[in-house]
This record gives sequence, C-alpha cells and structure tokens, in this order.
Amino acid sequence: MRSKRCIAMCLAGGEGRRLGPLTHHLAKPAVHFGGKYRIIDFTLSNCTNSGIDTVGVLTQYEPLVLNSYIGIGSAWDLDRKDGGVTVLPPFVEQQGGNWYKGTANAIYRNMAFIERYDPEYVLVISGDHIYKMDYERMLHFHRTRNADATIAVIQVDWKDASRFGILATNERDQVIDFAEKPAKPQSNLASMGVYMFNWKTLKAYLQQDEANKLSSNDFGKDIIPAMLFEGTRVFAYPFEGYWKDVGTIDSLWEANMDLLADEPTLDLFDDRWRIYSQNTYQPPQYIAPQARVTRSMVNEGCTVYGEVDHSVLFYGSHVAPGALVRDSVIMPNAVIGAGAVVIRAIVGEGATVTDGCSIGHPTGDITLIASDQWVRKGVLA
Amino acid sequence: MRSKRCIAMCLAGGEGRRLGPLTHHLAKPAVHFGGKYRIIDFTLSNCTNSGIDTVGVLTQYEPLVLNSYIGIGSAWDLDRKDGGVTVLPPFVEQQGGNWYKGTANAIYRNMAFIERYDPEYVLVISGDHIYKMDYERMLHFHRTRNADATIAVIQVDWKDASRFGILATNERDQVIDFAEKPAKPQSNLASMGVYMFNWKTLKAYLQQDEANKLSSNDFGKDIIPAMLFEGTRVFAYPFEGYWKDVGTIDSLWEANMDLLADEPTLDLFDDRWRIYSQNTYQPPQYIAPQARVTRSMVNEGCTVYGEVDHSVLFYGSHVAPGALVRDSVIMPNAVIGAGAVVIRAIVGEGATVTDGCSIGHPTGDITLIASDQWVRKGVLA
Amino acid sequence: MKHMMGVINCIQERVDLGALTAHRCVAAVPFGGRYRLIDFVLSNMVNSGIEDVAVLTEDNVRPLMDHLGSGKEWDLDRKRGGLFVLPSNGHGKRASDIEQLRAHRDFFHRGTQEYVVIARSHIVCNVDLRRVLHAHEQSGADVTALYYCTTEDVDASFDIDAFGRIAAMHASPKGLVLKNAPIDVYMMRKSWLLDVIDEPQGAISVEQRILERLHDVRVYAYCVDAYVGIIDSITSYYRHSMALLQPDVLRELFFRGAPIYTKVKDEPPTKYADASHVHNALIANGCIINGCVENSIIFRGVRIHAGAVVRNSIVMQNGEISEHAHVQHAILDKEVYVEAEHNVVGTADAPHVVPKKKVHAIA
Amino acid sequence: MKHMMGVINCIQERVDLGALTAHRCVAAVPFGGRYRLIDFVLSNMVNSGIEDVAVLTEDNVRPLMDHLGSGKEWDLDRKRGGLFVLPSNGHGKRASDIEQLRAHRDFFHRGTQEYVVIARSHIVCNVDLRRVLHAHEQSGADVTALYYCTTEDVDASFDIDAFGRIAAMHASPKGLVLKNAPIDVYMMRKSWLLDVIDEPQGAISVEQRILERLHDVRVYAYCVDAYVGIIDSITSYYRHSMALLQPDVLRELFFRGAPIYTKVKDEPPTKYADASHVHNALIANGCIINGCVENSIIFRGVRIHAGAVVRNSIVMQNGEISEHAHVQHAILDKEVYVEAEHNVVGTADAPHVVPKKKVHAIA
Repeated sequence: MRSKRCIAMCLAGGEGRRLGPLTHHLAKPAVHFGGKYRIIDFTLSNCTNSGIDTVGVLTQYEPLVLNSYIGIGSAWDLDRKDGGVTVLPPFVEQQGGNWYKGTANAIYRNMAFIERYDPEYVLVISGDHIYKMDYERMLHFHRTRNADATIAVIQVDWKDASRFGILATNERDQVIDFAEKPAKPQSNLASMGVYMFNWKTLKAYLQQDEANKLSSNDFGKDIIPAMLFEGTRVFAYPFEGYWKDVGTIDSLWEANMDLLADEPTLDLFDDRWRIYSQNTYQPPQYIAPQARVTRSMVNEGCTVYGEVDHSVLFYGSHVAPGALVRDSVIMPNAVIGAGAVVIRAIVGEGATVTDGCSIGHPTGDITLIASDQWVRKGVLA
Repeated sequence: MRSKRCIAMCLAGGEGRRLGPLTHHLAKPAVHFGGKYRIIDFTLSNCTNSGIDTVGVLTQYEPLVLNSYIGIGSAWDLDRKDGGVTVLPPFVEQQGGNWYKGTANAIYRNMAFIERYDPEYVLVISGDHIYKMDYERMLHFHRTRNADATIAVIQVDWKDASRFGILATNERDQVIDFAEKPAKPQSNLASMGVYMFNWKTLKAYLQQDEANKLSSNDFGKDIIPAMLFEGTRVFAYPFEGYWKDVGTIDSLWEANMDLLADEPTLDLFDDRWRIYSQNTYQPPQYIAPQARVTRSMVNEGCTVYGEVDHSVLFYGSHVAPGALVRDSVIMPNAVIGAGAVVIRAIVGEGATVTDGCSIGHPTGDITLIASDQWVRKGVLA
Repeated sequence: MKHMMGVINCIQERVDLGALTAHRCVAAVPFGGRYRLIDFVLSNMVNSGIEDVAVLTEDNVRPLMDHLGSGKEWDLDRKRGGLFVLPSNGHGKRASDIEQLRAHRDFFHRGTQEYVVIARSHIVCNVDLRRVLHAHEQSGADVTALYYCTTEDVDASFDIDAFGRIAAMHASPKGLVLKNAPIDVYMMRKSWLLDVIDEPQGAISVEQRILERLHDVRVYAYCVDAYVGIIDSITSYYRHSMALLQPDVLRELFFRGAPIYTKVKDEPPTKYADASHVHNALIANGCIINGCVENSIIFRGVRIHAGAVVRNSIVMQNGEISEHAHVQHAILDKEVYVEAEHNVVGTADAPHVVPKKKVHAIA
Repeated sequence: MKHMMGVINCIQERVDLGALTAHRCVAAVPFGGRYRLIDFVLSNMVNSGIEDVAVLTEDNVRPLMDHLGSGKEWDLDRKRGGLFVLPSNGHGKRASDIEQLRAHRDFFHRGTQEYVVIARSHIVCNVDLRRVLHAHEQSGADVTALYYCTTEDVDASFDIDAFGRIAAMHASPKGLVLKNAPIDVYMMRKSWLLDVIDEPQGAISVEQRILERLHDVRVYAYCVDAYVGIIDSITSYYRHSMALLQPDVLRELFFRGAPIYTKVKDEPPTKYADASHVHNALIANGCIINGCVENSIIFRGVRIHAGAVVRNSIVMQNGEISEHAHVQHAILDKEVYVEAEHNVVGTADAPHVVPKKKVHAIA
C-alpha cells in the first residue's frame, strides 16, 4: 500500500427526512438530480477531478442502493489498485453495533481505514451537496496558510445566514469565531461542510472528543469550537460558485430548474470538470414527429411524443402523445400517459401518470409523485 | 443489472478460535497458506474458474483485513461491471445491529443482495476451506438430478466421521438422512459445507426458518434437516480430491507440509485451475551463494542466506546466514536471524527470531510465534 | 460456462464508406448517435457470454483502439482472456485473415472454449448468439452461417435445403423474391477453425474456405429474425441511420434484446432552448439545441445554434451548426463546423458527406 | 496533482539484442526473472504520479501489447488518460518519433499536464521523476536530461557547466575517466515539445533536436544516483542480468525505491526437491527445481530436472532443462526445451543465445 498525501472521507449517511417519500428507501446522497446524476456524483467527481484517488464513503441509512450504485467506483475512475472508493457502513462488533453518533464519531470509528493510507491531510466532505470545487486548490490554500484545519465558506444571503454554521474571520482569513445556526449571525460566511485537516491534528481532536461523554461528536458543534477554543490554526477558504444543500422537495425542484437557465451557475457542460455518473446503456433520446421540446434537459433513453417545456427528463422516461409536461422533473423510467398534464411536479422513479390524468398546480407547493406510484384519473396525487 | 443464473455466497466470518494468536486480528479465511495465499483465495478462485462471476462475501469477525485484501476483486478477476465480488458485513439498522446468528441467518439477512441478481441458483460456500472444485459440474449434477438442494460430500476416515455432518444416501445419490456430528455415524460421507440451492426453494426455507424462534438458523442443523423432513429433493454430490478445514494450528501446519510431497493431492501448479491471490510486487527470490534449499516452497521476495529444508516460506521472509529452518512455515516478512534454528514451527507475519535463537521441537506440538513478535535468545517462545 | 470465443475480422473489408473510412476502419465508423459500428457485434458477443474476443486489425487502427480502450466498457478487461486487438505484422504487407489468424495461433490455444464465432463489424443487429450455439449443437453442423430474409437487393443468397443445410450460394440475386442474405457471421468448433488455418493449400479467407466447399463442409443456416442493417456503402449507411427514426427499429435494436455498450463520454443531458424545434430526431447527450432539427440523427456534443436548420441529416460528435446555417441530406463527420448562414445540401439518394474537422464555409 | 505525462519511445531503437529481439521489440525483452524491460521505465513513471503514458510502437508490437494488456497492472486502465499504445501508421513506412508524435498530436492536447517525460525502454533503474521535476522547475531549463556517472565505456558523455547546464556532448569518450553518460530520459514542458514537433524543418528525433542545439536550448543535467543498467547489446544484457545477483544491486532496483510492477501470472511459489542445489541465484515463482542452479537467473515456470546443471545462465519463462543436461554461459529465450544429457555452452564474453521455443537437442 503506497501512502497517500490526501484522502477524502465523504459522509453519505443522511436520511434527508424533509425529502419525504423520495428518501423512503434511499439515502439523500442517492437522490436523483439533473436528468442523469445522483447527488453524490458531485462530490465523487470533485475528488477525481481534484486528483484525490482515495475516498471512503460513510453510509448508514439505506446503504444498499448507494453500495450497489458506487460498485467498484469505475464510473468516477475510482477503481484503483491502491485506494479508490471504499464504502464504509457502521461496523458490527461481536457485542453489536450502532449508527454513527455524529459526523465526528463517524470519522473516529473509521480511523483504522484512514491510517492504512498514512495520509498527511484528510478532507471531510458531505455527499449531500451539489457543487463543483477543486479540492487541490483548497489544499494549496491550507498549506500556504500553514493551517491545521481549513473550512470552505460561501457567502449566503443575510436572511438565510441563521440556517448555517457562520464564521467570523480576520483579514488573514483565520477563523476567530464559529457559531452553529446563530440567531443573530455576525457575518454571512457560511460553512459548506467541507473541511481540510492535518490528519495528526484531527486525530488528536477526534480522540479527545470521543472521550468527552457530553459531546455530540459533531464537526460543527464540537470539533471546530474545541479547535478555536484551544487556539488551533483554523482558516476559512472562500468559495464562489454554485453550492446547494437540497434539503427539501422545493429546493430539489428549484435546483433542477436552475439548470434550465441559458447560462446556469452550475455548468454541467464544462469538459474540464466532468460530473461522472453510472452509465445505464441507453440509446439516444427519441423525439417523435409530433413532439415539442423547449427549454428543457432531456437524457438518453427518453422517448418524447408529447410536449415538454421547462422540465428535466431522466433516462428512460416516456412522454406519450398529447401529454404536457411543464416546470417539472420526471425521474428515471417514469411514464406520462397520453393526454396527461403534469405541472410543477416531481414524478418519482418508475411512477406512472396514466392517460388523461392531470397533476400539479401552477402556483404553491411542488406536487410529488412517489417512486413506482400509479396515478389514475380522478385520483388527486 | 443483468440477471445471473448462479451466484455464490461465501461465508467468511469465522473466528477460527483454535488457530490462537494467528486469528487475533484476522478472520480465519484471511489466514495465510501455502507460501503466497490466504485461505479464501481457494473459494474465490474456484468461483472464477467455474464461471461464477458474482460472489457475496459475508464477513463479521475482524472484517477490515479481508475487506482491504479483497479490494475490488481484481486479483480473482472479480472486478466486473455487473456482479463481481461484494463484501457484505452485517448491516446496522437505526435501532442497532448484531452479528449473524447462524449460517442460514447470514444468507437470510442478505436476501436483498441476492434478489438484485434474480438468480436461479445460489451456491453457499465457506471461505474457511482449502480445496479445488468445479462448481459448474456440481450445478450440472444438481440440474440433471432435478434437485432442490445439493450438498457436496467427501469420504472421510471412519474415525473422523463423528466430527462432520454425515449423510446417508440412496443409490440415486439422494440424501435420505443427515446427522450433524453424529456419535455413531451411519456412513463416512461428510458434508463439505458446499451447498447448491434452487433460490426459490431456499428463499422459502430461509423465511420459514427465520420465523422459528427456536431455530439456531444454521444450514447443517436447521435448513437441511427441515428440507429432508418435508421431502424436498436433496442430493449428495460426490467429490474426490483434496479438501481440508484447517481448524487448528496442527492442521494448518500439516496442510502446508502436504504441499511438499512430490505429487501433492492439492496441485497448485495446474495452469487450468489457477489459484489467484493478491500480488505484492516482489522481485524473484534470492538464494545466496552459501544458502541451501531443499524440499521446500519458497515465494517471490524471499532472501535466503541460510539453510531451508522441508519448509514453506512466504513473500518477503528472510533467512540469515547460518540459520536453519526445518519442517516450518515462515509467514510473510518474518525474519530468521543469523545462526537461529527453527524446527517444526509456524513463524507469524512480520515476526522476528533473533540471531542465534532456537525455537521448536522435533516432536510434539507445533511451536507458534505470533505475528510481529520478537523472539530473543534465552526467551522460549 | 465459457463455451464460445469471438473473432471480429476488421481486415480485407469489402466496404467503402468514402470519406467516413478515409482515416478509420469500418469498425470505428460512428453510427446511431453514440455508437461505433463495432459496438453492435461486440455487445452481441458479450451479451451472449463470450469473454474472449480477438479483433483482427489492419490500417488506421488508432481510432478503433481509442474507442475500445482497455475493453472495460464491455467488461472485457479480464485477467485471462478479455479483449485482444491483434495487430497486423506491421511490415506493410497486408495479410489475409487466415494468415493473421495463423500468426496469432497461440491466442486460440490459450482459451479453453470449444466454439468460435467469426464476424465482421459492418452489420447492425441485436442477436443472442447462445441461441445460435444451441442450434449449431442440435444440427451437428461443421459451420453455422447466419442470414436474414429480405426482398431488397443483396450481394448473395443462400439455397437452404429442407434440413437447414446450405446447398449453394448465389451471387447478386435479382428481383423481388425473398432472399436468404448472409450476414458474415459464422459459428464453428475451434478445432475445425484451427484445421482450416493449418491447411497447406490455404484459402484466402475463412469465409471463402467455408462458402467455396459447401459440398464437403456441412454448413447450416441460422435465420436472424430481427432488424438487420448491412452497412456497405454511403447509401446504406444513410438509409439504415434514418431507419432508426422508426420506433419499431429503435425498439428492436436497443430495447428488445440486451443493451448495446459503447464508450462512455459522461456528457450531460441534452439541453433544448425556448426556440428549439425538434421533430422526428434521435439525439444523443451533451448537445445544445437552439435551432430546428427534423428527421435527423444528432451525435454527442453537437451545438445547433438559433435559426440553424438540420433536416434529413446526420451530424456526428462535436459538430457545430452556426446561426441560420442550413444542413440538408448531409452526413457531417466528427467536429465539422458549419459557418453562419452557409448551406450544406445533398439529395436523398446522394447525401453530401463532409469529412472530419472540416470547416464548412461555402456560401 | 497530475503534472507530468509520459512518452515511452519504442521506435528507431539503436539496440540490437540478437535473437532476443528477433520477434519482439526491445521494450518486451524479458529481464530479471519476471519482468520485461519496459516495466522499469513504466513503473518509474507510475510511481512518480504519472497517469497518462503514450507508448510509441513500430514492428513486432504484439508481445508488448500482450504484456501491457489493459494497463491494469500499472493502474493505467483509466477512464480519461491512462495507457495509450500509439501504433505506427501501418502503411509499412517507418516514421521517426517526431513524425509519430505529430500524427498523434491530439493525444498531447487532451491532457492538462504541463510537463512531458520522454524515455526509452532499455534502461534499467529505479528513479523518482518527481525529484527530476523539482530540479527542472528550480533550474528554469527548457529540457532536463538525465545521466549517470560511470567509468565504463559508454556511447557519449555530457560536459556540464558549473550551473548544471549541458554545454556539449562527446561521442565515445575513452579511458578510465568519470563520464556523464546520458540515459535517454528527457523532461520538458509540453508546450516546448509541441513547438519542436511543429517545426517545419524538423529534426529526425526529439533527442537529436535537443542534443544538436545545446547552444540555443537550455538543457540542464540531472544525475541519477542509483544503479543504472543500459541494455544495448547481448553482452550488456548478460552483464546487467548477472549484476542482479549482487544483493546491493537487487536492493537498489527493487527494495530501495517504489515497486516495479509487471504482468501478474499467478504462479505458485517455486518448489525445491530433496536433491536441489541452488547457490547464488535469482528465481521467480512457478519453477520446479530438482537439479543444480548456480549464478543464474531463472524466470517463471521453469522446470529443472534431476541431475541437470544450470550455471552462469539465464533461463526464461517456461524453459525446461531435462535430466543431466548442462547449460552454461547461456541465455535461453522463453519455452526452450533442452533434452536430457545435452549441453548448451557459451562463454562469459559471448553467452550462447537460444531462440524462443527452440528444442535444443545437439549432443
């Protein structure tokens, strides 16, 4: 085993409870996004594109889909001789096992995995977020600042600031204060949940934190505050660009719609920073003679006979003749029947909106059709 | 995901308690054998050589070494697009997790994994045994007998029969009786712990067995007796050749010594049935001018300056000038110091027998030096 | 469970696709929006359980090697066996397939398979070779030759007797009768093939050896009851491309049988603008479509700008059609750039072919 | 973290290894019991973080392609980048490296790396190219050329000035003076290489372009302070093979730096019989040794029967030395069979070379 300079630990156990039926049998990082991706594709692709070839993916909630999706990692070029991607569910000892207590506990319990690679730096990221980021640049920042820990930060709207971990920094980007979801935020610099640590420093803090019975074993609530309290060098790495935590049905819908702008902030067409995903071996999309497709993203394997406007269609979805899909997200292999109308909705994987059925409203909450559901005429979704 | 005709489930959670310090931090299937192998190499290679390309490896005791050893499965050509090898540790639900209760419970709890491949047949094997077997022939036997379950059997010495699961068969090889470790064995046909099942039948029995609170959830003790009781078609597939369950230090030593015969029953040199293992990138073995090597198996990466007779040397082991190694097994990266004498011993991975030190006895029990141990002169191991 | 090995013969091609094969072999010609011709035969083999495939190559092999890579996309990056690209001898002399097979004789000795399937790459279809193997074993044939039934004009037709054996082959059968057209796929025992390779007075090719001696070689026929596209000219290339716009054909090739694999490019989904007009088109991923597309096949990464019109055409990978350009009855090879307000126009019978990377700026 | 790409030049070799290179290129010549020559340079590149390697090939490429396979053994079976075997144009005309690099120009444009390392395959050493990169960046050179210091006779020697710049190169320096012998490894910016490739009045090779214009190209020297074996004749092949029997050399090549990767064959450990006499030998796996082996290199899968004697020799893969045969000062290519009681004898200065697969039955 060659030693690695920097390895990544990706937290992918999130339940995503506010995503409702979409995450009944799916961890949040496995949720579909953007016509062909799952959310975790973004962090895994970021790793590969940043030259990080060793990634531990920490699963716990509904790990089977993620496990099978990640496979041996070849989709992200992470099927490596040394390193590559390893799925790390919580470990069961003879006396039993339990879920990770918090984000820091999750890393603590996988220290043996980390030490196998003898890394200088450990990058801790979340599989829940949609963004493109060059972690190598962040590492460069971390090294030039001679930091022990570096937190990636993004400026958020002041009105939203109290929903995030908010940092205060001095003129050298050193973090002087950190507050988790403060009622009165001191700044609008929010933590993105992307941390670069010197492994030796982190290891000591993880051990100390684990010994503290009162700790919630969380990076934001415990580790970072302890580091700041003890004067450890923590820096803030400023990030600009698209970053979204799609925590709710509305924000998932919104993030999909964001892609339909003429020049979306999140550019999926950039050949120098590809977002990789598992391939499903579909033929090109077929747009029938009578179809109409405008302002939309449509994936391979779709067959469109009806009208699609301002929508995102995943692979294998089918829009029958006379159907209208507008302002909607149609998940993989969903079927929109002849003459059906779908407005401002998310139609789950494999769901069917039968012929002539109408769902969704031009205003108000987004309508959600759960995976594999049949929606019949006259039965409101 | 393409459906698979036959997939294998390999039970690899064994503690191997009677192997003492060798299995302190190692599951039994991960124990070293034969100069370059680990025990599980035999079953994994059997799968590949039999054309089975989908294998679930069920771990629980000390799974980290096995997990890292198996990696993405490329050593056994099991890094496949669909299927390949998947390590399956016990699963932790939100309310906690625990070890597999028995062999049948282990398969029961991984039904979701099996169903992903929609197989007709499921082969259940153990990662603890050393043998070469063509499972495709066994499947052929199973199909021609129109069996629901087939158990591979081997004739054992009558005196050992009461240590095994013993079967009684009729003239058509159908099993008419099965007794787990019978005091008075009816035959000397022992179960090898290799089972071929029609998945539909097995699934029904697993569900029924799981519902029975009194069951120990074990194939030999519960599932097979239940099948026989209910008249399900169970057949015995006769196997001839080398088969060994290396349960003790003595039998592990013996199995290694077996390889040193002129024509060992277990032929590792057969190019048509290679035993694959992880490669360690060692140069060829170096035999020094003053060295003497007779009746031994020596692996790449060894450096021999002393005398080696009737022994097995693993990769990276070093025998210094003037040392004598006889009737012994020297595990990876172990060092035998100058003038040291090692007789009838197993020297664990990375252990050191220092200069001039003498261990082992020409008769009696095999001496065991645990992994990474230092044996100094005057200190009896 | 490994009974068959595959050989894809990319040498001595009788196929001329003009500019499309100027810098690549037939096997590497792009087809169907995201594939290369070889993907079909290679996927058929892999889907039928074949895990050893040899590709016999001649000139211009680089685009093919780039496409096949390590064979990973077809799960052929195996430890033993897998994909072998067998190069020509490199001394500039063109070898026949028999000579090349003889030079790589050891390849056939290594594998333990009993049967060999020899095929060419210019046939587009989705066929399960395990069924062919079953028929081959049932019939006791030396060789099983695959064919399909058609009323169109073809190069040759088999005469098949009541037992399924091929009695004779006719060249260029005419008229609207039903012909049994060979598709250049043959199944045989490996030992039979090795005997042919070692014959001292050898035939020029394995195919010739089979078809010239129908009296002493027991050749049985196997009918492929599915869509078959034989791509042997620009006209047939164009015709079979356009056929993909028929939902039935699309279904037969891609959705009825096992999947067709190809090199993955990780392109994002295709994006349509407010003004896009797309009707009757097959469109791969990674395109941005602002203009009008009708009755056309659009490959990965194509840009069609506002006001541009593409009709009855094929635009290959990374093509760019600028504002208000018109492309009609044309085949644009990879990375062709059509300048704004320029026209590229052919006819239905003779589509205009634009070579790779050409900047098209003729008014 | 990907800064460099690698080019291994296997064309226009100036190396003649007689029978060993009759049917394979120099890169594919077996060396050191289980390797091929190319394993050393390829492993050096991979161990230095290079993830894109192009191998320029000419004739007899099949053994090399078989050895490299999908590149998996070197972790070069990558999605983007990885191992590229760049074939010759196939039209029988031999291209220079500059011509071939020009033909595959797109390969260099694809990668985002800033630097290129160009090397040949006949140099055996274990060197960390990241250190070379560091020195290259510090010196501000156009090109950094690697060399080693030796008192032996070599083809050429660099004159190096006080700042490390190469002022001149002398051909065939004589005498027991210390020479700065080039090892045909050059590091440069990719952009610099692309400029050279595109020069209209081009040099014959990149190397020539560098070394003929030392006045206007800033070429700095980097000294390899480790064992270097230049394999350019049967004599040097034999000498550097035998050098592996010195524990110091073995350590420098295989244990001091990163590992040398090669194609895995999954051979079992080697087996010694009661009567085996083995002294001062390097022996790979999969052998069965019943006879006597002294001062020799034994490759994988060799059988040495009872009473046979192998001295001062190299026996390559799957060789078989029958009962009471004598092999002395000989190099046996792969799969050579020496009959019982026959002798194969050469001299220390002129080892007897037996070609691949030959059955040796001369009494």
